[in-house]
Amino acid sequence: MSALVAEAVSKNFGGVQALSNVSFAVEQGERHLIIGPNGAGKTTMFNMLSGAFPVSSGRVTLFGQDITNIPANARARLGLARTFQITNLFPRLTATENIVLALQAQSKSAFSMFSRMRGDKDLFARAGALLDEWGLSEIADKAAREISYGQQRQVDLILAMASNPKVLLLDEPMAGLSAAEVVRAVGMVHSLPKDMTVLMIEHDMDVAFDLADRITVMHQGGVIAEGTTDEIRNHPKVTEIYLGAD
Amino acid sequence: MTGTSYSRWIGLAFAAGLFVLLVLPKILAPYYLGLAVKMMIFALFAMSLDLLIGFTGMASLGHAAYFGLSAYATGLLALKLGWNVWLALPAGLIMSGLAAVLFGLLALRTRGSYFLMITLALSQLMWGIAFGWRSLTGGDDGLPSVPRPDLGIGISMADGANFYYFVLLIAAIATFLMVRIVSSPFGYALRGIRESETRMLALGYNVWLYKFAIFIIAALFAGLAGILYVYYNRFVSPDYIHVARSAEVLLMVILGGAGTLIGPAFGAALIVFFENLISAYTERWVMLMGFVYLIVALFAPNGIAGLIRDYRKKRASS
Amino acid sequence: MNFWVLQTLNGISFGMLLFLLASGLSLIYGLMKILNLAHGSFYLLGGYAGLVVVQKTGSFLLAVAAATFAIVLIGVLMERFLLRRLHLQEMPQTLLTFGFLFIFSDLAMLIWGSNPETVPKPEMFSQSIEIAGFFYPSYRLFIIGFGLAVALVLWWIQDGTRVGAMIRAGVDNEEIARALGINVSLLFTLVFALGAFLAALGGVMGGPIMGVYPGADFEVLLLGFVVVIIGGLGSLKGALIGGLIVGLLDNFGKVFFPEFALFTIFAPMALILAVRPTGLFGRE
Amino acid sequence: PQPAFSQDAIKIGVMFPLTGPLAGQGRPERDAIKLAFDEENNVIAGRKVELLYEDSAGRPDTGLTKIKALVERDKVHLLLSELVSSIGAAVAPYVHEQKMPWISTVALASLTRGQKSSYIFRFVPSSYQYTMAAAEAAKKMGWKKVYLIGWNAPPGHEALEGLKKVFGAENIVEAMFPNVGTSDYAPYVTKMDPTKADGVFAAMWGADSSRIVQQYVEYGLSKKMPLFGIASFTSEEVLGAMPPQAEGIYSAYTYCGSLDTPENKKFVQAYQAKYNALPGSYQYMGYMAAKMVIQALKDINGKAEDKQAFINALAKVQVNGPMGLASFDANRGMIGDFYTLKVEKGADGKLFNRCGDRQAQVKDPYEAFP
Amino acid sequence: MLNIQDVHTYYGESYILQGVSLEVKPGQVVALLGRNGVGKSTLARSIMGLTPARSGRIVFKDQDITRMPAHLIARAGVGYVPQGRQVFKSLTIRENLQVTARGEGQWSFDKVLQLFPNLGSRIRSLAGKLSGGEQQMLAAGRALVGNPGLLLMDEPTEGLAPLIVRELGRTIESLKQAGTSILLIEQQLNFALRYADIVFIMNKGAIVHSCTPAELAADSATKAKYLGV
Ligand SMILES: Nc1ncnc2c1ncn2[C@@H]1O[C@H](COP(=O)(O)OP(=O)(O)OP(=O)(O)O)[C@@H](O)[C@H]1O
Ligand SMILES: Nc1ncnc2c1ncn2[C@@H]1O[C@H](COP(=O)(O)OP(=O)(O)OP(=O)(O)O)[C@@H](O)[C@H]1O
Ligand SMILES: [Mg+2]
Ligand SMILES: [Mg+2]
Repeated sequence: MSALVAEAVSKNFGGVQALSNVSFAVEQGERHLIIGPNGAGKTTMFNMLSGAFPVSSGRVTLFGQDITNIPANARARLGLARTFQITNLFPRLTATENIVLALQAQSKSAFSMFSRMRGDKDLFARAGALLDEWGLSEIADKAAREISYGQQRQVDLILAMASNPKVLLLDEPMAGLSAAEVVRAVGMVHSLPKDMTVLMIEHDMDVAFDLADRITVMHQGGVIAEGTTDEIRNHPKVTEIYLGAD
Repeated sequence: MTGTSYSRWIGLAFAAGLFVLLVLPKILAPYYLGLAVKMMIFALFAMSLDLLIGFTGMASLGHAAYFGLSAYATGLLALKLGWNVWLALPAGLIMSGLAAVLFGLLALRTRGSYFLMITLALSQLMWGIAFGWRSLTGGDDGLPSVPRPDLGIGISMADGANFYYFVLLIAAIATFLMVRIVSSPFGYALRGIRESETRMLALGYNVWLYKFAIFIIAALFAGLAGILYVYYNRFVSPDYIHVARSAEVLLMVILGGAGTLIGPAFGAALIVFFENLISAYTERWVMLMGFVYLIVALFAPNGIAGLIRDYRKKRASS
Repeated sequence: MNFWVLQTLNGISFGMLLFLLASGLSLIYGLMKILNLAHGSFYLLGGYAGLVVVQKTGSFLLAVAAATFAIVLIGVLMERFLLRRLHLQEMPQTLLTFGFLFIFSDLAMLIWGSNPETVPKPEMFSQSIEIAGFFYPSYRLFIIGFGLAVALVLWWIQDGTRVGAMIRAGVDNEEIARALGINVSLLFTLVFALGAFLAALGGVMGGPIMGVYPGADFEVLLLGFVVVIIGGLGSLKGALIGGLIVGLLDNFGKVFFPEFALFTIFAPMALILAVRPTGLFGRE
Repeated sequence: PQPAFSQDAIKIGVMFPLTGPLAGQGRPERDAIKLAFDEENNVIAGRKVELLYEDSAGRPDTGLTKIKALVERDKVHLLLSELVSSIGAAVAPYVHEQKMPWISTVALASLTRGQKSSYIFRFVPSSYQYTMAAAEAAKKMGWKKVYLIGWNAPPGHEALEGLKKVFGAENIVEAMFPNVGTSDYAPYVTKMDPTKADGVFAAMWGADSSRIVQQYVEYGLSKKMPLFGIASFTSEEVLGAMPPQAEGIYSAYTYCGSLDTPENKKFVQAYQAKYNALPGSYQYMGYMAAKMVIQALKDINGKAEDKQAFINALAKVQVNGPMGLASFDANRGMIGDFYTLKVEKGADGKLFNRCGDRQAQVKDPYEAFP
Repeated sequence: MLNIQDVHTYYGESYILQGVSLEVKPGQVVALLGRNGVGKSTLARSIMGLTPARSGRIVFKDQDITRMPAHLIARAGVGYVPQGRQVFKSLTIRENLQVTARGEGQWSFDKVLQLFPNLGSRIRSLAGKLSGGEQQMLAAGRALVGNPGLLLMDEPTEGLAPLIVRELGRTIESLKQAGTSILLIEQQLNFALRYADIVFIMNKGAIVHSCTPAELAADSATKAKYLGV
């Protein structure tokens, strides 16, 4: 069964047709890349899949379940997580607190009013461990708005991965990361459980070709090509509109 | 700064504060004790608003609605039907809770300044009802002669010290509950909502439900303060609900430092102090109060509690 | 027939007056994201200052000039030395402008006492005009025209000029605006001055109808907020339409449902916001 | 005879709204009280008098707290306080319980009815009292059908009750109740039809009274239908804000600033000398209430501690003041003369109240409004 | 053109730049590299006057700009492409360009739209509604229409599609030709090496290495040590 399927999804922003009839399917456990020129509609597609905005028309299913009309938070509870291209953190909370919020999101105690958060050593310890893993322990107690851009990008990434989702949507996760951090992040993606489905937008072709099982190419709100790494690398149209000739 | 020494310090200060509060009736003259009761009630009121403003980022300018509605409910039931405190108090709470459910459904559609104004509008409608429904509420003149609560255990609440302890007990329990709420997972989620709703949604939090819940909780605590205030003043009037009171409690929160709970309590005490004590010495107390706001805004932009926190941070880092 | 024309004119003229009172508030919020709680104080002080000048010189025009000048000066000082330190910090801004509301109200009482006063109308508009067989106060007609003129000018400044865009850029991202060569600090002073100017203008122009008296500051502020919010924050078009809507609803509400006079302003506002959470023309 | 307690002063708590919108009435009234005591050099029956001031800010809960401060902290012997009716309602049960003599100038009718107490004196006409007086005066002028425009607040609604009693409900063409602090009266004013009524009663005060006159005049109604203000509608402090065309407005009240009696002239001059302003009805109330207290204190030889003696004395006091004789009725409400006032332009071009017909010793109509 | 001498910068109490010195000569492209959080953006902010240096000196065209207000620095001819786009969200594309256009020079409004056709087609859209890459283009265009003598670019390629990255590279070359100096902060090593004349590497708030691109390309030890590749 496909993990995530978009069927003829369209989106219109008051006159701007950002998506028209986009369909594709992501298989479970697949590392699926979306590439395409700026403004092609990639992020908009993510917004449709994650429920940030409603679709204008079309259908989205997650493991066969129609999720077109359910809100973003319910989708997240079904195991769909995402990052944001334009960093979206909790600016005045510390990096640790940011992650703790992600960790507890799906737990039963998230709505508990009278248990002590600080007393939950486990959550804080896990958040600390995650930061450690990413080499960010230095900024653990810094407010998110007071860390460097690249560090923010990494925390954004950790937030999405923290909940151990079934399907992970990554919107240009490597942007803003320094070369060393890109290496680490790619390693992280590689080490994700094999049954976790990853859908990722990326402009860094080295990363894209390294990670991808399949690639979908979007252009002007539609899909123009789909295939394996090699198929896409040599696709003339893709070269023309996206990669450019050297 | 180490966590343990800090929390020990807090604990000590807390114990000392509690001790002072407990022995206050022994050292204060009745009038000042009454003023202390008033401060506690407003501290409770301000803390309840802080749950919304400081922790969830929802600034309400209609919080007096819940304060006043529960006050009217309790006052009317006590006065007209002779209900005792065990019945009238929960009834008052139910009243403010119900109002919050209803208003929450409307107000939560809006954000920011619009939220500020829709809460204002809704509370002014309640004020209009209290003011205009003269046969029930007595109109502008309000309902005088509400009796002090009778606990039915032989302790007279007409006695200032007893009433003080009654209010202290309730305020302490309420404060404890509020502190627990803001340090619970629920409370952290509120902070997350304050910072970024879209991210919270993406993480799987039902943002609306959290907001709705805290809106009602804040209203309940405000309602509790209102109930205590009727029992304290022994009357209720539309003035309880008026926008001027909502604005006043908002100022208490900001003055004390939003998002700290203890700060707004201090803010409340300070404003009550000014309005009731300074005004005996100078006719220009309004201007003086204005200057206090000005100075706090400029030199302690995060309120009094913020000032203390910044000072501690500075000391710790140097 | 007469009845409808008359009441509609009443509603429109009150609406225009409300727009005049609210326009400065809307401008300052729209461009600087400051909720200026001292706006009503500017109205009050402007009204009193205008009154003094009219009484001394008998000239309404001079009163407008002197009062607006004085209040603009106050506004500039306030912005230059205090408000700007709290850029985009909503809570201390609220506290600060509230502090000024208190200080100015007490100051006004100290200087002008506590009796209500009315700014006399300009000689020119003290008569009623006959239109289609009935009389209507010419001053109210003048207010309608004047309000429209102010709306046009403001709209041009905000949307039609580069300066307007620069100011909005400054609010959007102050740091970056400065780093790209925009003198944000000067622009903010100008905007605040303009807002103060409009409030003072409201005081002198509205003075003949509403009067100036202790407490007018708070009332004007509240009315201004209602208008601005109904129209949508930061939208001048909104403030204009909001003013007219409030004016007309309030007027006809009082005529047809006099027993609900207490609700004619706030009930429509609650309703509008419940249906349109960002006001009529507001954006998130 | 030697006064018994000559050492410590008689303490009198004086609370009024000194800030906020009602300060316009509160401050002058407090000033007038001070004037009355100054005239005695602050010594009564050989005993010093100390006035302790508080600001009720016009809010009931603040007012109550301040009264408690005066009673419990300052240990005053009596209260000479307040004019805001909602504060009066909030304070009454407390002073009754405390057995604290309280001379109020709150026009709240219930102070001498439902909230009646032997400790509470109301030195101001009640809302029924002044409405009836105004209605009688207008009726005498030949009015038959009338409009009422009054505050959407207790005194406004009570004015309607009063008018109904005098004119009959069917002769009230329409009663309108705008909010306190209404900015624009145009919708109301344009509803009034001069062909349908002989005149309009107005029951609102402070800034609202000058504003409605302004707008009544603006719409040209003052030429077609006379306006009759209830109680202190044209009191001196608001007269200044009324337009020249306000000439011809009537009202009926216990104070008429231009009354040509030696007592009044002395009062006006003394007040003017001290505060550089003409006294209005609020000043009169404060001044006279203080005079009543002073007389009662003299009658008991300054023994303010004896509350019972004091209230007994006060109940019997009769003072011949600026407006003639004033006293308390059996319910401790005020009795005094009423004058019909008409706004006219004086020689200096300023508006003033001309004193017309007198209604002698008007009492609160308890029989009509139990 | 730009001379930075021993600059020390703090955010409140935290000490970030710990004595940075560097020079950009006229018509030179200087690349500044380093891992996340080492202080590259802070240096740009210090030059721009947004987080003024607490000590040290920054001289631009013989003018000491260390403590000058930011808008005067910009008007003196320093252009800035901030990290993370930071376009004026509530302004349209046209307005974004309008408010920053300044001076006579080769960069006109139309030329920017030619360079980035994406922007041309959405000229009346609010900048906040644009895609990430489109916003990045706008941020670059915004700096260009100011016709600066010195351009600070803080990761200008972030989020741009490969084709556009190449366009940007060509633009840098043509700017250089016209005599504009550029301080380029960059994570894409290849891009930086291709267009820079000289490379500085930063670590923990200080410059730790400088060399030519060719040298760095060959120096795998330095790359490994400071860039982690
Ligand atoms: N909220 C919106 N309102 C109007 N137009 C929008 C909105 N969001 C996106 N668009 C437009 O839709 C198109 C697709 O945008 P989207 O963000 O999906 O592009 P993208 O493929 O992610 O591009 P990039 O690679 O630059 O991130 C763009 O032209 C953009 O301007
Ligand atoms: N506003 C701030 N307040 C306090 N510290 C800050 C602030 N901004 C950045 N820092 C700290 O300053 C250091 C340098 O940040 P800077 O943004 O200059 O790094 P950078 O080299 O640009 O990194 P990146 O490649 O991630 O953009 C970081 O450690 C960061 O935590
Ligand atoms: Mg995108
Ligand atoms: Mg950076």
